[in-house]
Amino acid sequence: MDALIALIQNAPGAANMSAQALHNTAAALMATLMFTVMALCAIVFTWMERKVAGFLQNRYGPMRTGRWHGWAQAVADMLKILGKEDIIPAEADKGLFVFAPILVLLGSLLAWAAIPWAPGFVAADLDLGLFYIFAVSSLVIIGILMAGWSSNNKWALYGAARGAAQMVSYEIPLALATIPVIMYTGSLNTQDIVIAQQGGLANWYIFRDPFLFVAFWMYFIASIAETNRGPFDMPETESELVAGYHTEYSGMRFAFFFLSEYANLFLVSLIAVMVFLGGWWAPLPLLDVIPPALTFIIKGVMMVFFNMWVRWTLPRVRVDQLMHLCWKVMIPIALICVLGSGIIQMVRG
Amino acid sequence: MEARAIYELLAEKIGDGALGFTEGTGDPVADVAPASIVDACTFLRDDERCDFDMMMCLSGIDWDGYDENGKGKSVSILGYTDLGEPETTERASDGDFGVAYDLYSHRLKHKFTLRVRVTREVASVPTVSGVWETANWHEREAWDLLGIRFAGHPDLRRMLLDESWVGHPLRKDYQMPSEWDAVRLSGRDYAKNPFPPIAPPETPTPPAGDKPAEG
Amino acid sequence: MATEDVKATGWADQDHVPEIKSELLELNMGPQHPATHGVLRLLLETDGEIVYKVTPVMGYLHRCAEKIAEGVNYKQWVVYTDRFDYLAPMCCNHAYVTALEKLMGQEVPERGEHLRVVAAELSRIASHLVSLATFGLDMGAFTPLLYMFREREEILNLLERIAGGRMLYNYMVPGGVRYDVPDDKWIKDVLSFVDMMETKKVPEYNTLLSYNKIFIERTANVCVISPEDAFTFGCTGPVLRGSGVSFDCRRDDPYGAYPKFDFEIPVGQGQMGAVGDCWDRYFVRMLEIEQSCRLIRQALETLPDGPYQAIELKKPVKAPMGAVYSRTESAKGELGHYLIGDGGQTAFRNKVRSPSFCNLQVVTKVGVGQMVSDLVALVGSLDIVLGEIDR
Amino acid sequence: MSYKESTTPPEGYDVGRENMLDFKIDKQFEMLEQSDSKNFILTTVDEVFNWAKLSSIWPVTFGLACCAIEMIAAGATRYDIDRFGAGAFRPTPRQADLMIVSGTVTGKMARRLKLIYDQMPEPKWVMAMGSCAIGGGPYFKYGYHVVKGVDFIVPVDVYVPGCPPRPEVLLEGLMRLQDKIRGRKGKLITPKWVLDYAQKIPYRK
Repeated sequence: MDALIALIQNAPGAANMSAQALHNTAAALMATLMFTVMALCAIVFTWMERKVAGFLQNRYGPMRTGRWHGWAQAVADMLKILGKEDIIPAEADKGLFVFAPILVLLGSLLAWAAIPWAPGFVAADLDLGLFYIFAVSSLVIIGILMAGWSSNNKWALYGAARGAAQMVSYEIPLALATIPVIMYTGSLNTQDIVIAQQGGLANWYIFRDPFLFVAFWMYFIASIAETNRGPFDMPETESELVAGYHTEYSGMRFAFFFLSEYANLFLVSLIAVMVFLGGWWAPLPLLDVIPPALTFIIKGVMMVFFNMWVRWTLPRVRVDQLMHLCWKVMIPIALICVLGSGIIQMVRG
Repeated sequence: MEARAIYELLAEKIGDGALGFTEGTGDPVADVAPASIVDACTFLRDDERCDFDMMMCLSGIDWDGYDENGKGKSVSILGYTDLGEPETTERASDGDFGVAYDLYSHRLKHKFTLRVRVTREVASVPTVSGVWETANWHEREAWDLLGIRFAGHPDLRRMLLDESWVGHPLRKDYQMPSEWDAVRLSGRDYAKNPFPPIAPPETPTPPAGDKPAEG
Repeated sequence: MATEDVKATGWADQDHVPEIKSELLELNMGPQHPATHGVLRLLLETDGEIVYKVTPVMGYLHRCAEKIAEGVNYKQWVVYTDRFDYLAPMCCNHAYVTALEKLMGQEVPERGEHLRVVAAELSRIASHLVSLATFGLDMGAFTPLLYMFREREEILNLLERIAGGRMLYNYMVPGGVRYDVPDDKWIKDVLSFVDMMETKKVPEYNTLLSYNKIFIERTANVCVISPEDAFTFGCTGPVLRGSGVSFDCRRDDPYGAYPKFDFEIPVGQGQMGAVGDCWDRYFVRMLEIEQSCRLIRQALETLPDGPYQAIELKKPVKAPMGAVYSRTESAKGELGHYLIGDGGQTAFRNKVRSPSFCNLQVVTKVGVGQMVSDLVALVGSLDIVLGEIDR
Repeated sequence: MSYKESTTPPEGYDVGRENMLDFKIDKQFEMLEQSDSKNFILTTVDEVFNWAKLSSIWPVTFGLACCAIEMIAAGATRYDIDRFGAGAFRPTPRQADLMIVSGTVTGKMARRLKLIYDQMPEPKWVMAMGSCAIGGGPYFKYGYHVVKGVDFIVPVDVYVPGCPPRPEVLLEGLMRLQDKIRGRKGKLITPKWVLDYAQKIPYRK
């Protein structure tokens, strides 16, 4: 934000703006930028998902749309969805039905504010940044529950109930896995967390101590469950619950769910990069020439690719096994990580 | 064990219920009275020497119009005409219904066939679904397609067709429906087709001896 | 949870448990549902994730094949047998012509029998591949589906070269097969395909799916079918063998050229859980692919010279008066035909005992008390084909 | 420019059997080209949206019979319908654009099929795949439970013949559907010899 304000100040004609006006302009710019990035990432990642799936499955994926390797496929998808008929089932709870996709989108959009893209380049430089991210991203759960309930469809209800149970549960290991990092940094500020990892690979939190290494994988597994993707795609389980909580959604409202899925995917990947994988710092001094924001995004995209790889390889777990995994395996391990990492920090002084 | 030996065991058990044993073309068949079919099946399943633990198949048969002389002159069934209209007939239907039970023993590896016959008016056979579970669905199918009732069946609903379907299609006198549940089942009416069919050129007569190609 | 259930937990204040009314949720699965393998409809009564009652409703693909059998002549009806089990059409052809030849008392030349075995076993591999693939899909693994369809395409290519059709063939005729082997290269190609299947592909599937930890968790100890249940419900094929019963029509009720060949009958061992669980049924199919490869190799290596048809193609076929029940081992299980002839060119009655029809009935017992996800696993592991159930 | 398809040809229009099938679209397109008051912006926007529609035709996961297997094969590795952007099979009709009626439609299924069609949001298309869906196929003569053509139940855009059609034919059908959405006659015109041959096929009375 500060960087942006400085940028606007230097722009011609902005010299005599008041501090408040400057701040407002910067905030509006930032919000627009965030939304654009989010929409863009959804478009890029739908295309990437189909290409990655094709690559893993011995086929090509989209090839025709836009001539070069179907690059415009996601654009066409989005445009087409814009033009589709918007159906609200007669028996649906109309208010909730309309509001649910907006809430889901809002949940993932708000969380983007605290992502540090580059030094000083963060929309909301909050002292409780990480806490804020986890707090607002739970809005998604309410949205999914609303969507499932209001659709008046049994499959949607099943999907929503499963989704709510899963996402509420997996928030715990997700947050617990980041606690050792917060203990190291001594701050919840997202910029502070990244700045503390300066100085090459060895200083990234994932390699600081063995417990943090385990915590990273805990975070990774929980984040897959948090974004409702395979092998934990309980809320939509194609082969069981038709399409889960968005069975009755069509047109633009479905696109909101679609958008938020990929926005969330990128979000959790970026958090992983930010918390464990050194944020915008390049792994080697040699690579410092790359702009920090680009480094950050490249790392995020690599995490997304890894996520897709997992999704297209593994079968799906059953809903009770999912809960078992969360409460009886991952939470204890995450707690041990907190304890072990704390002891190591004490010993190291 | 040979089929004849099994039949003798069976005849000993059910007495008058056993109506005869035929060997000839095809499988040897034991004819059983409908009233004693459940006894016969229970005996065949439980007896140590028979031990038929599996019913392979249960087939309902409509003997209406069967050519008993083996000349291939059985009555031909009704279908749709080439223009999609149902064919009709004036023929009165007669003839019995039959049910054939094909049994197998996994342990002793022998087979046996039972057959019952009921008149068209009665059309009811005691169920054997208490003996082998698999008979449940086979009997429902026979009821559905042939209209043979199975007395004592726990759940005698139609299997493949809808409950509101009229008639039993595998009967020899069944006339094809033109509509069911507001769904048109007769073929395309070319008179109403915007693309009229090309006038048929002179077709060469099909070679004698073989039936012409259908459909 | 009903009032009694709340009391039974012992947690609530026993005197003041409010009157709770609860009823089971009726869930309608299908006919358009991704996991019902076609147009099967399952009416479920569920309490949360637990299924209390399963009622299969079928007939959405009832194509009147048995009626048609009484209308068209014997040779024309081979076409319709293709469309029963459209995943293994050669096996269905084989079952029908075997029944017809049994009624006619017709002998088949050696070469014809061998070619039938090759075609039927290739078809069986293709069917098992689709079965394993869709089972994986039901479990949420999409990628193995495409890997297995890749090999299926190879089989379809091979069969197209010998039979002329890509998917449905009408290849077997009473008294033999329709076409001879196109050339020697075909035999070489089949053999090399079989080698590839055994040495490369089956291990690949095993790594990808069979021994995957999540897959085992999902399928082992799930929906166990005991041998007694299997017998009384008339289950056959991989479902019966998965329950640990060594029964196969190819060995126990031999037909065609099968008695000449040396092959094993894989049965469920309960490697990952109880005998007769979904994983066993799945893995039996995987092992059967290897046995089919053995059979194909033997049949081609000992392929005799001579005629491949006993009856001229254009000659009409007549069957004498009488009734037979003949059964063969299709990819799904015992495929039987109850055939009544009247001396003419058309069957008087042709009842088809289809394996999927009998195998599916076991759902009404085994599916009760399972979770919805497990029911999907059960239906997937039974490997049903609706064309065969509804006919 | 959206247009209403008329069912009868205009007066004096010479209807030969060859151009019968395509005359509607052709005529409309001709009129569009010739009109003086052509609105460039609207046309361009329309073209963009049409391009979007034809590039992302999502079929509903709806397999009926044998043809469904070929439909899966078309989506699988070798044929890969995803190359045309039509690989995203949606399990729920609410999110789909195309219904591929892949197989025999029976009397019992007809209602459900109509329901699924009604549940799909506009714009939607239907492809009749295989001879059963086109006109009853081999089940015409004795099929008491078979609907003789899915066009008795829902309007059909593209007919894909075959029993079952090969995946290549399904892809061809998809491309013809794309042509239809584009509002143009397809590049592939039925060759003269095919029509001549069709004339010679004896019509059984």
